[in-house]
Amino acid sequence: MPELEEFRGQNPAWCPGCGNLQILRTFKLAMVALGIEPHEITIVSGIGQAGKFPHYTRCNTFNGLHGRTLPVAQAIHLVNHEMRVLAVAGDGDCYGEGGNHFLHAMRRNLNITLFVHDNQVYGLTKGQASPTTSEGTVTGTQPFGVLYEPLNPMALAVAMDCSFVARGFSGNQEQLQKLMQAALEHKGFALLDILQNCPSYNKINTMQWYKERCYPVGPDHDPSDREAAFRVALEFGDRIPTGVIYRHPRHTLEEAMPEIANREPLVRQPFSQEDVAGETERYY
Amino acid sequence: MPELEEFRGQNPAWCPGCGNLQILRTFKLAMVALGIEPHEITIVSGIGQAGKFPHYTRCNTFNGLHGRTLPVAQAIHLVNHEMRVLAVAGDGDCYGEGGNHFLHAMRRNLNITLFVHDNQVYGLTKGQASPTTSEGTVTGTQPFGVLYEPLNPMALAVAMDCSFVARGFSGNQEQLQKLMQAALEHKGFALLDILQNCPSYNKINTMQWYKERCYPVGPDHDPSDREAAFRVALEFGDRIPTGVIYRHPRHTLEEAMPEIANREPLVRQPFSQEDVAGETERYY
Amino acid sequence: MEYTIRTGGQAGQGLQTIGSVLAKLFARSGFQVFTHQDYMSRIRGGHNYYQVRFADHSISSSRSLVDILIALDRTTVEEHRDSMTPGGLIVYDPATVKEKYGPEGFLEIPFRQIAMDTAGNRLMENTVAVGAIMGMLGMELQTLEELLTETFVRKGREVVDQNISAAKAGSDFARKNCGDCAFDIAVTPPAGAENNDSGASAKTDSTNSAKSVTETDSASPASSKKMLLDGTVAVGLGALISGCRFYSAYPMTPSTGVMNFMADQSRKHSLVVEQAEDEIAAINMAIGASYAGVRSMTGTAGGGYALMVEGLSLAAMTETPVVIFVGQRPAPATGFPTRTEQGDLLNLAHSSHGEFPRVILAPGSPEQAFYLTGKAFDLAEKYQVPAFILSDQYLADTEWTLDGLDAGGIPYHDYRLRAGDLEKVETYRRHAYTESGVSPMAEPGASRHLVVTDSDEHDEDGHLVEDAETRNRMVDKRLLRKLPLLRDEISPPLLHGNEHPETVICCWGSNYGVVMEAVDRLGESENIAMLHFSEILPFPGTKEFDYLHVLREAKKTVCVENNATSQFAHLMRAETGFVFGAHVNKYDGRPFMLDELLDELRKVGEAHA
Amino acid sequence: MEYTIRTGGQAGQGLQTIGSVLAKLFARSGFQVFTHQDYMSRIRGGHNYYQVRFADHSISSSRSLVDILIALDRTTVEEHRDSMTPGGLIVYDPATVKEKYGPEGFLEIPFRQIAMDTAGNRLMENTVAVGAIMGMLGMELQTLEELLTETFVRKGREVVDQNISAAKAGSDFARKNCGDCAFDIAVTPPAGAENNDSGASAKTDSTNSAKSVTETDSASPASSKKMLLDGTVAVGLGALISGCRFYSAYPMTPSTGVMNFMADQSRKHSLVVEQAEDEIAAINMAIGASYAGVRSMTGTAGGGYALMVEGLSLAAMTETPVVIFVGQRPAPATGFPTRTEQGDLLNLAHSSHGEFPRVILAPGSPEQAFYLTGKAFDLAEKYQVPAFILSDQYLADTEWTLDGLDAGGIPYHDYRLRAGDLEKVETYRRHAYTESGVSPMAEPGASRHLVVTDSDEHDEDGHLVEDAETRNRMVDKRLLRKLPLLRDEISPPLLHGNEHPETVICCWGSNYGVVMEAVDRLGESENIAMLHFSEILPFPGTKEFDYLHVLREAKKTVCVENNATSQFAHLMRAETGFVFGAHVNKYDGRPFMLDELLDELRKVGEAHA
Ligand SMILES: Cc1ncc(C[n+]2csc(CCOP(=O)(O)OP(=O)(O)O)c2C)c(N)n1
Ligand SMILES: Cc1ncc(C[n+]2csc(CCOP(=O)(O)OP(=O)(O)O)c2C)c(N)n1
Ligand code: SF4
Ligand code: SF4
Ligand SMILES: [Mg+2]
Ligand SMILES: [Mg+2]
Repeated sequence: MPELEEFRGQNPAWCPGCGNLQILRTFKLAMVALGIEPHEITIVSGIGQAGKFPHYTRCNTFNGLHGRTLPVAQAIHLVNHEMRVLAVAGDGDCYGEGGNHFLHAMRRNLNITLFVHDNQVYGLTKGQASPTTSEGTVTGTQPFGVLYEPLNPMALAVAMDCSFVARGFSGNQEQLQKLMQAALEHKGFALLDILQNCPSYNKINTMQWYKERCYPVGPDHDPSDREAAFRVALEFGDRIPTGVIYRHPRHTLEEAMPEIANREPLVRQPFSQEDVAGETERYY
Repeated sequence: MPELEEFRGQNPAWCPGCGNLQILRTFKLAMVALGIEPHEITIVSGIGQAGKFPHYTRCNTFNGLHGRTLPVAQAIHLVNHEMRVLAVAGDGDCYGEGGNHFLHAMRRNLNITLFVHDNQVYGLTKGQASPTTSEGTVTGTQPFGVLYEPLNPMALAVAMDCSFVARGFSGNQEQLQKLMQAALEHKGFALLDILQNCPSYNKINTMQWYKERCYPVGPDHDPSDREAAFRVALEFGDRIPTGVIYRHPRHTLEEAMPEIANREPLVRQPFSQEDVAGETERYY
Repeated sequence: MEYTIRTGGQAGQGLQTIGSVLAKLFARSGFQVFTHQDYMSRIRGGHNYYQVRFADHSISSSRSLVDILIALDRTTVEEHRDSMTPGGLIVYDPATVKEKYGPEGFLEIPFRQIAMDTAGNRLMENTVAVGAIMGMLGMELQTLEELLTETFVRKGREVVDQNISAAKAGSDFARKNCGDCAFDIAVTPPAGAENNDSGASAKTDSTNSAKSVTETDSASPASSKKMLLDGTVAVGLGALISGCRFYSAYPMTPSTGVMNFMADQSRKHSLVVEQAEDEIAAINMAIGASYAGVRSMTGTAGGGYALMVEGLSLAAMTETPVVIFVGQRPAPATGFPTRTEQGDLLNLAHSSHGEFPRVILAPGSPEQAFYLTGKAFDLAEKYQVPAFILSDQYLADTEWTLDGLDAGGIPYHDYRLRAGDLEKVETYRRHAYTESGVSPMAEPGASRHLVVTDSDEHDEDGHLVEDAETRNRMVDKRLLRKLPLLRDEISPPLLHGNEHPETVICCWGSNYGVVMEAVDRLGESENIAMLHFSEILPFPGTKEFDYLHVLREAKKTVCVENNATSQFAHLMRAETGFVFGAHVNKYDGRPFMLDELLDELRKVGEAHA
Repeated sequence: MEYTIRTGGQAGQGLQTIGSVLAKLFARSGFQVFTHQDYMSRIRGGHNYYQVRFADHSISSSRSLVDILIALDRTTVEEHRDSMTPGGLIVYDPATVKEKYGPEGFLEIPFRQIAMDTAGNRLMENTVAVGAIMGMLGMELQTLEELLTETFVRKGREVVDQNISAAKAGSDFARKNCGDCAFDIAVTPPAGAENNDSGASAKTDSTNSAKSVTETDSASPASSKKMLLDGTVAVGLGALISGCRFYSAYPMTPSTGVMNFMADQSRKHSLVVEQAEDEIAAINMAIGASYAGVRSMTGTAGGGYALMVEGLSLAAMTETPVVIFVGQRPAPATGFPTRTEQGDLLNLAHSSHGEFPRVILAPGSPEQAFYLTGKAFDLAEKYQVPAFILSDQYLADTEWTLDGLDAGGIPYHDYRLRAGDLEKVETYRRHAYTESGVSPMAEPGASRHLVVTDSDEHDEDGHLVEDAETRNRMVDKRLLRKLPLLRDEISPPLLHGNEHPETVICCWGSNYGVVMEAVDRLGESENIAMLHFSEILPFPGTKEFDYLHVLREAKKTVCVENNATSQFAHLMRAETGFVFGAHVNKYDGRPFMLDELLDELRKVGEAHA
């Protein structure tokens, strides 16, 4: 069993009071609780404050490009489906720059997990609006305020039939740890959108603001009911539902792909030139 | 009033029996019915069979890159909000290569129209799976068949609160013309996904296949009810609803943007260097 | 002896079937074959053609003139009737073409009627056409029968038999009605056809990088069954035999063929092929797969590559090997989707922000494509850099005959640290400084060692840093140390023809075949040689072969390129200072025909005389 | 007389406020000012600094040595204590730094305590610090008071007064406790500070492209209030005055400043600024806006530009004018997000598939940035080509003083056909063949004429075609005709220093200032000149000024670049054949300091002596 200490990485360069610090702490607890060793997981991250995440713990790490976490994460899992793969992205990363990959990763439904550190702002680049920034928010780049509706990741994920859709909040560590564990244990593509305060740039959706609004969906909510899930997903305002919003267990891509289904991971399947050399014969 | 003849363009290079031919014909009828002159509209298209569309009628035309219709279309409208702008894309174009623009165009809600010629296949590049190709479809690139769920553009658009969401079918010209007119007349971003047979490469979703399944949503469907719309949007199989699925009239971006709201189009607002030269003063 | 048969018609009429079956037939009969295709970006209609040239001697290009034109529609007759050789024949079915021509220069064959009569099936008309050509050439039908059997056996004996009778009927009809045909491959070559096997030019082909160019060395007529390969399949086979296990791409002409080849192979071999949602995903997936521990590849054309550029820099910064196949086509933007150009060389040489080593290999023939694909995989992995295979529509679609391919000629060494190797390692650092600049590359998850990498500047452990000293050391490691080692791996260009030439015709990539044949032709009367570059970056040094000396000694140097701005010449000057005396450029989307190039070279010669 | 004041501390401590207020104060007091910044990619913490150099003579670079260091934390003291000039002082507040140093070389000032005592507000500590510096330098507070009033007047009189008292208290404290300070700007320059206004070097600055370089010509101390401008605002002002009406971008350091500038201007002027979902959308929007009839622009850094490459080729093929601002930073991939490099030149020169003309302008100073932005807009629209403004983090963040900017120095001509012009036109063809290659560009919707364009190859009407002849004519029109005309618009490089130099130091873009100052310094004892390229593509010809002659006549030629592979030198060789004798490269993410460059140049000199 791994110890918490094994997950100590570099010193975080995040601002004091940043929700990322709580997410990091919770993640380490989840890893210990699940008994996952550092080398058994690969974290793929993008660029942004959230993108620095894997450096602050210990794990296999591919800290790639802004917006491009998911293609890398999916390929790693296709090549080694015994490797746990966690993609960590910011809201700009995942819903802005990387929006197209997000759509298609939900379709592919590989057994990987995605954490979106959703601070409703571009943190690293100093406070521009992100796709989840509330309408009306004024920034240096949006002098008249954001002039259109934010993207609702929960509704979008339900519409895309994402196989696990959940929302957490950095300020509710207990629930967040459970959600992280559920997402990591879910077989299929699991989205965990984590509301995260950014004291430096998001002066609207503060820790207090979230605290006042976030509530856990009750036991009466049936995450397997897609229409109900959509209804819950649409709620974002005075009250913000957290917890597992939608769950649709179904076959993963690695289970459907004959090259790897019920076989050793591709990376461990033997290769020899002789096995393939005969393919030239057809061309005589 | 324009005559049908005014919309005659180059000879189509589409295959005989291609649904695009019917879409083209219907479009011209819609233009005449709406009384729009060729120079009053700009069609922005991508690359693919659908992308050739504007060359086969007469209009201002920006036939851009594969997947990039919407950014160009939106900018044209921002610069000249009195210009009608129609974006024409293929299913690969819009939901594959251009997926991210699609998401964010729905958010921006400019007063433009989008036709997606949805033949559930990549036509121009000879039959690979598109994002809307049904699971299981075998192609030269998908030898084991498509291994995951297709993207449901209707559900996605409802989740994104797209202000007008409709589905048409190239084989139902009467309804299609009405939908085209409704989409073009709608104030806000209007998505019209047009199911279109591709006799050359889509041997599954044939004209006959669509004919057997497509049915118009009844008058009992209330397109302003988002949850009901979502329910209808999820239906795609033995029965395929067509018609207006969702409608959410709300302010458009051009109405919210002070530089152009209630003003002349940007392109006609006067510019003189003197008006701006004084901005250098601040730097003394 | 040599003939050119062009089959023209609309997309969807089956001209590709006719062309490819003919090509295969000639190759199996032991001839040298060279084919190329010309088609529009549409699925049905338009005007396309498929050209098959075959000979009993070395050929490596297409000619403008046609001996037999199979016209499937009127446009074909109109567009190509001026391209017939004296004595050439236009073969057509008036029922299809809906017009009557001739009789001089035309041979009417009722393909459709014969198909209906013999097989009761209109669809057999293409088989009738192929049979007819066999008849016109006086060729036996045995090889065709074998081929038809192979092709249709899955559809049942009946279909095979129908095809065979259709072919026979076509052949019989032709033999009967073409008594005066001048085509007879059993007899001596017809007037005007040249045999340059005895060409006096000394070849120094052994200096070539990619194996010796056997496809052009054998010239005994009808000697033995040959391999027939296009540039697409050659790259696919090369990748497969190099151990490529992951291919992700987004369809784009002229690269889709490689993806389809790999997809087909994935039905039999351990190989994952994934169609990505866009090219950005495609290259990022290929990089992810490589990080995870397998050889990976992506492929695209210029417009799709434009979207991969950021990924290229990611591969470079994370030192993740990746092989990128780029099929050039006329640009900018969408350009001519189904045509050819060499317009992306400088783009590939310099694309992406920042500085890092890269490999660009531009094969000139299917054979080179096979071996250079192998080299691309090897160098990418050995040096942990991105490696390009730079092709174009012309090379992708042209078929060449060759005696065979040697899988053993493709190096395969697994440079990664696997579970066993990692046991012995005490501390593992993904980006450790080393003498060569190449750091140990471990398979993540294969041991307790963590594999950490970052698109930001990083330290030896792969963690993000910002200090100047680490930056300097990393640039040193990643770029300055690797570069000279990599350059040493690059083979010099191939000098073909006279060893001390007065005239040097320089070319690169897919112009290899046509320039070689032109030089051989001119070599009969001139002191001339071809200098062909197939390994372009790092730019070849002169240690092994001082090609600059050859160029400087020559009286006349000409650079032949399928582009408007002489991109290779630009690179040559930047890298070596050498300036060519003259340029031949073509940028209309079509490849050089042999006679056309000869004309151009003569014009250049006169201008400089 | 000259001093360097460096303010160091953690992100979020307000060192940027201190630095920028000081810079503005000195500029308003009539000094020559040059500032630069060094910061990490993080929002709070880490180590950053802001350096202000000011003098009574021309300066255009930063030095390594510091006269006054304002240390806001311990790290600042540790990292910079070795960089102090003799007699220099480290000013700090032990309460903030949580450590006591000195007394030699240190001056303790309880910023926080003074702020609390005078204004009852901790937040005033930065104002105290600024006041203290004024006191140390023996400067009057009037200008500071004006500045504080301007800055805080919106927050009310009380805040203004609090700030003014805080500043006064800081100043008083410093005057009292720094009796032995050697800094006195009213008196003669301190030992070691040099005054090279009398530099013997003849300047041929008038050959410069972008207006004459007035910012370095005036050298009378404290003569008059000066303008203080960084490279970011300079580009923004240039774009605004060029008539840019549409700016779409995705945030990316170091280009975001231009977007924010434009966004701010959109509050007052007819200008739409839209944050795109990604860089692909950003450039496609800019192209769409331009097609629709207004001047448009996008901006990004290397990694974002990588995603714009396909859009570049779209602009080229559709002949849609677009201006692209690229701020370079160390790469590949994410690299060092907040640092500087000149690593993207060859990338920009050759990026994207296919062949087309492009303009690359690389300003060396804010003043050049202003005028060259104007030139970029003019050329883009006149020739319907993409034009780049190539900057970097260093230029974006450095402030220079200048006497003023002349809006009239930016050409403005509306090249588009508007409603009135179109009335007279009978048949309109968007891509009509013309002598110059430039076709008439109409505003869509302004008349009944249709404006049709296509990313595929097209005919004069803008419709998709596939024939070879049209292709040839379009390449001719789009590329071959425009290119020479465009080249004629390019100004030659600037020769600064001796007109017949024995040594030529060549540079491009943002190295202008530091190389100029180094050359001026060396010019006192050597026959030397700087050759600076700010207009790079099309590569300048030699008609107007035969710079190649100057280079060839020189005994020693050195190319100074902020990259590892000497990209400009590569381009120079490719374009002109000229090979530099030596190179000075720096690629650690930091700009050249004056003394560092002087050392490097001396080393190179000795190696070649
Ligand atoms: C291609 C590209 N475009 C832009 C950037 C600049 N950039 C870095 S992080 C970021 C956005 C950060 O926002 P988010 O993803 O929400 O992460 P956060 O910092 O808020 O955690 C941007 C725009 C980049 N690195 N690469
Ligand atoms: C960047 C880029 N990638 C790929 C292509 C090749 N391409 C052209 S059209 C097309 C897909 C066509 O499918 P769809 O959009 O559904 O249109 P259809 O032909 O079916 O109407 C592709 C992949 C391209 N032109 N540009
Ligand atoms: S800017 Fe915001 S998200 Fe980034 S580290 Fe600071 S508080 Fe956290
Ligand atoms: S390939 Fe399909 S979509 Fe394209 S023109 Fe032919 S039938 Fe229509
Ligand atoms: Mg964020
Ligand atoms: Mg389609």
